[in-house]
Amino acid sequence: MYSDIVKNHFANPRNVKEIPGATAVAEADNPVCGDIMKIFVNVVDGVFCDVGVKTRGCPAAVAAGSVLSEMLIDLPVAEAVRIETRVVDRALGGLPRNKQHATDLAVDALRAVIHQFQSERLP
Amino acid sequence: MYSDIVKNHFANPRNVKEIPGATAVAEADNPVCGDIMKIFVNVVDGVFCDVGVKTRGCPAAVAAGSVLSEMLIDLPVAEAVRIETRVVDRALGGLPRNKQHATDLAVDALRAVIHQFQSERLP
Amino acid sequence: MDPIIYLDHAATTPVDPAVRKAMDPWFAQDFGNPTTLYAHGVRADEAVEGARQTIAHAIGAQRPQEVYFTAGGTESINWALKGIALERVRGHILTSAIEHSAVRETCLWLAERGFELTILPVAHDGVVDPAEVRRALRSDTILVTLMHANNEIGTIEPIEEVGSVLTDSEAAFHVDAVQTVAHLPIDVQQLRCDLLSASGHKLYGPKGTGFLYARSGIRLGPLLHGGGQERELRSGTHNVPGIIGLAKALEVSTRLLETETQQLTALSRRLIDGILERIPGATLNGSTERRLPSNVHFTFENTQGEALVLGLDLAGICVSTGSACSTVSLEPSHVLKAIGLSDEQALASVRFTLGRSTTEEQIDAVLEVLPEEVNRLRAMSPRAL
Amino acid sequence: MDPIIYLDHAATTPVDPAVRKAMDPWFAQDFGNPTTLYAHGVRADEAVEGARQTIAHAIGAQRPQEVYFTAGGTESINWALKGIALERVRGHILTSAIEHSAVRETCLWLAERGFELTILPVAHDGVVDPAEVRRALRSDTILVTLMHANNEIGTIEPIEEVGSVLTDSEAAFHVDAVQTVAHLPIDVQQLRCDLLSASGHKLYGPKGTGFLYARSGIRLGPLLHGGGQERELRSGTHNVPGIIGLAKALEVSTRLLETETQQLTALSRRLIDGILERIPGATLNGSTERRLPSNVHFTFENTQGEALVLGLDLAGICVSTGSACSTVSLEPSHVLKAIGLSDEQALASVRFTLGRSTTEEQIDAVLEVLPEEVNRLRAMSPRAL
Ligand SMILES: Cc1ncc(COP(=O)(O)O)c(C=O)c1O
Ligand SMILES: Cc1ncc(COP(=O)(O)O)c(C=O)c1O
Repeated sequence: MYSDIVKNHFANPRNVKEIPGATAVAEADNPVCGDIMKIFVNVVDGVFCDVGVKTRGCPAAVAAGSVLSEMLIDLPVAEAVRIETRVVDRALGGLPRNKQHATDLAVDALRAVIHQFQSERLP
Repeated sequence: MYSDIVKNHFANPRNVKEIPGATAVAEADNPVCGDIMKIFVNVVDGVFCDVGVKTRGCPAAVAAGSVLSEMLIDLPVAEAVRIETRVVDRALGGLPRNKQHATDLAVDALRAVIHQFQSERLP
Repeated sequence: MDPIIYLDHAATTPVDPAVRKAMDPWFAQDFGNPTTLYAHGVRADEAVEGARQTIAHAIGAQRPQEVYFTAGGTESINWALKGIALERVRGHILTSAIEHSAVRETCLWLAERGFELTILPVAHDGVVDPAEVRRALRSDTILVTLMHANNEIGTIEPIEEVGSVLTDSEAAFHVDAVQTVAHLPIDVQQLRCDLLSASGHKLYGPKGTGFLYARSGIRLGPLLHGGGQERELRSGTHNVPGIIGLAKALEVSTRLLETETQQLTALSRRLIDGILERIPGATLNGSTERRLPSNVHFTFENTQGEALVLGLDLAGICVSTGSACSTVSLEPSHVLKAIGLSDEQALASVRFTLGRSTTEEQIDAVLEVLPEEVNRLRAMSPRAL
Repeated sequence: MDPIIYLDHAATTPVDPAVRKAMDPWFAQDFGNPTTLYAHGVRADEAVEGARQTIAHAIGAQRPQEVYFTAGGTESINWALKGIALERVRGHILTSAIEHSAVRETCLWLAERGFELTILPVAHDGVVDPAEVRRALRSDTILVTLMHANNEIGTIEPIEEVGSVLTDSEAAFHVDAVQTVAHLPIDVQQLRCDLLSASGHKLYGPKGTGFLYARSGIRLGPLLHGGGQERELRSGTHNVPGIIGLAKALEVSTRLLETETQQLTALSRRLIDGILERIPGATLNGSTERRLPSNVHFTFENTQGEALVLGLDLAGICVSTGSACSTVSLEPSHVLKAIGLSDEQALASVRFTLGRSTTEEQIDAVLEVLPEEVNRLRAMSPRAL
């Protein structure tokens, strides 16, 4: 059912941590299945230099958060804006059809944290 | 499905013959399944001294005719009148539920031949 | 095993050794429920999906998802017919006079529940005329259901031609292919059908298995409601060993199809010719050209079918009479009456259906025993031939 | 076989070795169709009737003819409910909020088709109150359907008491006993039910088998129309090996029932106590007294069920979440919601169902791995316990 990549990320999720005093923090949730994902980012010179992800959710959600965190590190925020669900899905080796909500959750959390970061910078 | 007695009578039916110049001859048929049975009897002093049965029908019908013919030989006509379907059924070791029409056929043929014999004797 | 001569393959077939072997690990080893999340169940799920692909491929389905697993031909047929009809609430249904009772009784049940039913006659050889289908078709016809080949007399129906007649109709076209899947080449695109039913035990697969092909997009309700297996259309825990066995059986049969067709054609020819040569008052029923290679069906005048069956059985030969699927009824077969036989003729008929293990020696043995048995019965009969 | 720890016996069970052995000769050797006339088929017929007697005896049926063979629990249930309802055209149906989806979806389908449906609530422990049944009963109630024990939380329902409530009612009483036949003593006279459904693969029998008990005299229409097998009520060629296997499985289970109940009670007690001792924020769902000996069902706060299932799977432990019969749906189980769990709690729940091969060592292994996995997930969660 799950690809080996998903299982690997689920068993050993990357960057599971809170970042005290992070540049931005945001959370997203899926009201249908109750999954929640919280992303912490430190941004330096417009680049994600540190990322933490905490997830409570199904294995696909955990894996999506984990693989997203790997993608983000060292990525300019301007490029992260372009990350869509199918990018995350591809990075996971494909999710089962009824698990697309997991990549939705990760991308929602990403958008939220970018929004948070950008609104903080506004005057 | 069929008792060994039925199979034995079907495989080796007794008294399959026509009796030329028989005292009485009669036929019965089952309009539903098309089986027919013809009985020939010679009666001497009110006793069946020879019986012939010809049947076209299912194994149960063939066996019923055969076992009936055995019962009849040396039996007084007055006693044969009392032969009912369950007597034939018992002699066959019991027929399957949907095969009762076979004993009906045999008893119909018997009644017909007795009737034939009796009406011949009338003035 | 008794050294019996089994000539009743249209009633059921033995499970092929390769099929048994394929089923084996799924009973007690990889016994997981395919809808579970853990690897043990996922393995079963993958095997089930593999089986679906095998079957889809064998019948020319466009996608594996068009194949749904059931517990047999009767379930597939009931599902197809009721799933189409009850979903549409009202309408007209078209079928033939020689359908298997699974189709016939389901249609009659639907007729009781307000659907209108037309039962088309067939010719003496059992063939349905596509022109008759065209004439009977109505604007409110929701369903046309015909068999691919008849289980009693072996007549192969002009399904493709009927499919063409139906191309502009809204009616769903269901084909009862229980007697033909694995026995004739099957391509659902060529047949132009929307639904097709098959049964595992008629093709050397396990009893209690079957499938329904349903073209994507067709509006079909479920017959079995519940856990939502088979894409919400056929609930119930998957019979994993059965499904694996069914697919393997179809795979094996597809591989053997050509050779087997040749063998069966020759063997049934031998049986037919032998009977005609040796037994007076014997008439072959059904069609000479449009006939299943395995089917031989005769009326032996002035005999009785069941008596012949038992007579041959006592000699170790298994054949059948009537619809072969039910011994409950005494009445003559509706199929034989539909092709014009009298009750008497219908009741004096016997079906021989050859199969994978049938040999020339067996046919010759039958040709020894059968004439004797026919003669024996005729000698017992109060009628002359 | 992998050295897995299988704790999902409520989803399905492996086929017992004695069952396999009993099925063996019926695949390719004595493969005859039981409705045929020759000895080869008669042998199969006799075996099928023997199986019917075994089952009738095991459940306290008055006559073997009250037992009908089906292809599984879902079919038995669909048949019972539709066979009662469609035969009566209109009326009121009474069921509970925690039924298996086979009952639930069938009732909802009937409700769409004009039948009136009352769904009774249950208490926090999942028990239906017989007094509620009495209150909900109407003069036009045609059917009451309740499960004997719940497949998720293992609650055993007061069927006998409901049966008493119904003695003066015209309503047919159907019991979904899929989780209890062979696992609890079953006596249809004591339960006072008219219909009872069971499934083979839940009791170490083959998948794709089941039976329906229907008290003589009950007015029940067929679900599968066709050849008229099973006394005109369930058509389709008999799955002979499956039927033999089902009966054998019930025979074996009945013999083992007492010992097994003791073992399972002790083992599930050990698992429950161990979890409560080692894992904070863990709540046992269901009833403490009225509980299947094999069932352990917990909510682990601030975790996610499917993640626990996969986490345990990676450690070789098979457990399940949700209804375990369908992974299709994302929604929280209707059963857990009916006993008052929030969506969040429902989605943080896991079911362990023990079985014949479960050992103390396995339970202890679970008690090692499970707390670690719960902790791991909690450490990943953005919420505190
Ligand atoms: C043409 C045809 N349709 C349907 C069926 C029913 O199949 P099953 O008995 O496997 O359910 C049969 C066999 O009995 C058949 O020959
Ligand atoms: C209580 C209950 N009823 C019905 C069913 C359906 O049985 P099956 O899947 O064998 O058709 C199940 C099992 O899934 C069950 O647990």
